[in-house]
Amino acid sequence: MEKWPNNRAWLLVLPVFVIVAFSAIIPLMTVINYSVQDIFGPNQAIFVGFEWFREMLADKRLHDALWRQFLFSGLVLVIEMPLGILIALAMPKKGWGVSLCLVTIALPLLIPWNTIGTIWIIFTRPDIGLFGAGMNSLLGIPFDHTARPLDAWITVMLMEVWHWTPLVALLAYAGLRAIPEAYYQAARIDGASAWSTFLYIQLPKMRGVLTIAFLLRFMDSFLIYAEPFVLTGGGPGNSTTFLSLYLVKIALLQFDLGPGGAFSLIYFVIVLLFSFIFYQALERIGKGDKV
Amino acid sequence: MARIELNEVAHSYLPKPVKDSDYALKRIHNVWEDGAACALLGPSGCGKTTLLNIVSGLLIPSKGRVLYDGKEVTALPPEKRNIAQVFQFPVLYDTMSVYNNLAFPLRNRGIHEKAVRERVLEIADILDLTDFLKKRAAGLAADAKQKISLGRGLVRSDVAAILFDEPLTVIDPQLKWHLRRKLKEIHEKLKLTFIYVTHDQVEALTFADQVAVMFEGEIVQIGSPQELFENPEHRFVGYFIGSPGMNFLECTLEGNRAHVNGTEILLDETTAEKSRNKKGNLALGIRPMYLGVHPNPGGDRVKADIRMVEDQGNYRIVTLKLGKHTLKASLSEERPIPEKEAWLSFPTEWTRLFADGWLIK
Amino acid sequence: MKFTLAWMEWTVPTAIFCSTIIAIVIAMTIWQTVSPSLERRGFLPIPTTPGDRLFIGILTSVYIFFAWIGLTQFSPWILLGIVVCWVLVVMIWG
Amino acid sequence: MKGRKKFVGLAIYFILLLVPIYWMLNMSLRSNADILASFALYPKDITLMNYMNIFTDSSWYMGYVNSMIYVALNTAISLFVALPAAYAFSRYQFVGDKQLFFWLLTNRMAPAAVFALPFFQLYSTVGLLDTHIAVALAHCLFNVPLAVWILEGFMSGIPREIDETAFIDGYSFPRFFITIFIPLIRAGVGVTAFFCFMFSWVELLLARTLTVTEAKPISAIMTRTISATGLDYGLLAAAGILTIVPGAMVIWFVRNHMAKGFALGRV
Repeated sequence: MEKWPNNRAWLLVLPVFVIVAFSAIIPLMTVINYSVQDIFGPNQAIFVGFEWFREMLADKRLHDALWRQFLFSGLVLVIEMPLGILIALAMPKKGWGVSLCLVTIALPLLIPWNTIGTIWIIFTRPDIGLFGAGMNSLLGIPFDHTARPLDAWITVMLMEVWHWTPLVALLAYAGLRAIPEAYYQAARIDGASAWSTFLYIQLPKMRGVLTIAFLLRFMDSFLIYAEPFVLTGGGPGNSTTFLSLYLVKIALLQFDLGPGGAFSLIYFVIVLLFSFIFYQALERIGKGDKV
Repeated sequence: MARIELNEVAHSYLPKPVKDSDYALKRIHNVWEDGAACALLGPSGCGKTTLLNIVSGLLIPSKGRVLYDGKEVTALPPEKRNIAQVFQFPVLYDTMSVYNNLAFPLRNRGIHEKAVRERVLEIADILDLTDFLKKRAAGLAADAKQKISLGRGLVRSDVAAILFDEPLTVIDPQLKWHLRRKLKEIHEKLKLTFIYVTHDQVEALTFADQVAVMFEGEIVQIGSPQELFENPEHRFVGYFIGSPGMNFLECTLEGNRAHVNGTEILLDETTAEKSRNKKGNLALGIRPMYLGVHPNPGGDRVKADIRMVEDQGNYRIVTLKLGKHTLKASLSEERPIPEKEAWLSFPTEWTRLFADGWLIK
Repeated sequence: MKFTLAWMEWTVPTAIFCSTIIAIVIAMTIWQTVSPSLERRGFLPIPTTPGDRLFIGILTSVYIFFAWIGLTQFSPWILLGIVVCWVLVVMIWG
Repeated sequence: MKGRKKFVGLAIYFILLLVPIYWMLNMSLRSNADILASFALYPKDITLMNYMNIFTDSSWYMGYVNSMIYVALNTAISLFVALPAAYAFSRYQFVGDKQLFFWLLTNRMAPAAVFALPFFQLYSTVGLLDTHIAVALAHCLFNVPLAVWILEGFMSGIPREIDETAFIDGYSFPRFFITIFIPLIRAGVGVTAFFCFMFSWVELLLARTLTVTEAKPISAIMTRTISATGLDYGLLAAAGILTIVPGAMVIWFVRNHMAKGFALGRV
């Protein structure tokens, strides 16, 4: 759709600009200021140049957190994307089941993130949790997410998959529903198997929504904070300390404003790069690859 | 190639149809001969697509049987029926090349790759698609896409019939004509049974040897374009075919004269004879091109007021008022048209009578 | 209750940095209002407008900055020169 | 046969989806002593004591009230500013439109942790710390861009001829926007409100950082209970169940439009 060129449209955007600028630009400038100073207290600061950047860029714990973060986001995508598509394929297309399925599936998405953590604490505790106790006593597999890093990872992954696969499933479902019936009819007439129908019709037609699902899941898992904070607090050791958890530890708990500022900027720029890729991908979808 | 027979077919989308109006298709009993080019013509919502889906096997009818060459196929799924279908908008496998699109139905049937290649090249040649074979199907123009959809049906050597569901809807007007001619040419070359669904009478009448007109879930008439034009068996056919449609005048009968609010119109002796013992509402019908318009009275002419004259190029359409009825007449451009009033003549050989909507014959 | 900027802990270098960025953005806006530019293809893999190129230039500069600080001990002033050149390259040929 | 396999798979998934929630419900209906003493698949002596505790202790139930207040405030602010902006993005071309849209999007993607500290400083300087409006404004950081994004999708689906006709008919922009345009995208406004509600409701970090006592949200009160010694699982579970209820209710109301919001892929 051709848009009307009109610079006065800025007036309509102005309130949004002001409110987001207030919440984004001022804090960002503050973080820039922090990142070049050693701050002892209000108005007591020494200019240190790029020292904090040098320190944070060489910080082994930050590297570990970053790789952990990439591993986590990668695993999230590898598990959630196929699973979400499978669920979407299995969901009914019409009838009373649709509403029921949609509401049930969307339920985890509306639970506050810390409640998600709480649910999974209660569910996986080795003494009182159905999952933890079940693993330990029924299957005889020792399981304790508070003591063993692998168990903690399994728990965080389970929680994440439980929490966010519905988003992928709902997006994929919406994409599937948008495919005109004629495509399925043509496939039947051409004698296509269920697998070829999926491969040559459903998957290509879902490409748009799946791109969005992929990017959203990547971004959101990259920013994950509340759930592992509640569930494991980043432990045991630092085994589930993701970037946000580490940043909060430095900036809010230790109140190291300088390194925290430098860290924030590094984190932000990484996210900015992915956002840019995200945006470009969306633009492409908008330009003619629509379902 | 096959002869397609529909035996007392009816279909309802409701699980338990009771009333007549629950049925999307009321009663279809019809045969399409092998190698025929047939059209199904009717307004939107008359059940054309439902009927087509029953023929292709995408729908199983609530009642009745479908036979291909005398063999019952009613419950067979589309992939077992050897038919092909071209949909309203092009249905393609966008990620594949044109070649792979055309090869897809053959590969699914486990045909040897060498045979696939031969056949695809042959069909691509017929459809003028050879130059595009390596291109991605998604990037082509609508008419090329529609040709690919058709090609996916043609590649199968065993295909019994090809069904078209308003295939020209998304094609630009100037290409429509071209594609329609291509279809006709392919039909002549391959002698396949073509069933062509449309709501456009021009498309139906130019494409098909035999046109079935559908109305509210029923086939009201099957015939050649000429038959449909000259002897519409139902008021709907008369009204739907021809531009403008047939004129209808509610009338009563007295001897061999029809009374239309006060004026008398002379009828053919045999028609009047048959009509005399018919019950129900009678109506007189005449095609605009047969309605005589004269500047002066005489014979059995009837006086009417002229309301409007539209110039359509080599003919003109005159809108007339006869009592409370509005009539249209089409006149060739040389014929003079009187100013305000005209005297109409109803040639008996072209004047038809309808009882409760159906032609009296 | 008075709104002050003291808590933001401004320093001269950061003030210069932020005002430079803001000035560039404002200048770009004015330039594009007066004579809007069309999208075009340069050496970057996507078609871009000058605004896009500015953003890409600055974003990649930040990564160059990280690499410089993290991997080398050279003076940041050399870096500044490199970055300015890089942004200009992206703006002109990108 | 195939349909059956699908159904079984889906049923298994739904069971796995609901079991953790069921387990929390189970815990919330038992006393803490009972929970620690024995392992049971269902509550044998159902007690509503945990819920009673929450409803009688103001430090608990005020948490819900606080959450509700800032969520409502945030949803209202987000919609109010996002509606005209989304209209501008969907209908007009202006200098920097794409860049601005992208910048908004980056804020949807920005890690809350980056902004937590400066927010704390900013709001304490302007004296808004520990107020509902502070949390509501902070959540605008990601909800306003989100609202613009979703609404823009819905508005682009409305043909522009409608606007043109209205302007030719002599409608002023505000009158057209309020009396004609907004009613047309009712469903979109509903979906947007739903997502704003959702993201403000589930967020923890900023809400916790910006509040001390007065406006402390339920999520922060719950995390406090976790870190306290002698964890009361029953109470925690009951509080958790109560945080699910509003979301579940909202889902039920928008269930028919929800898929549309997801279909636009703008979450």
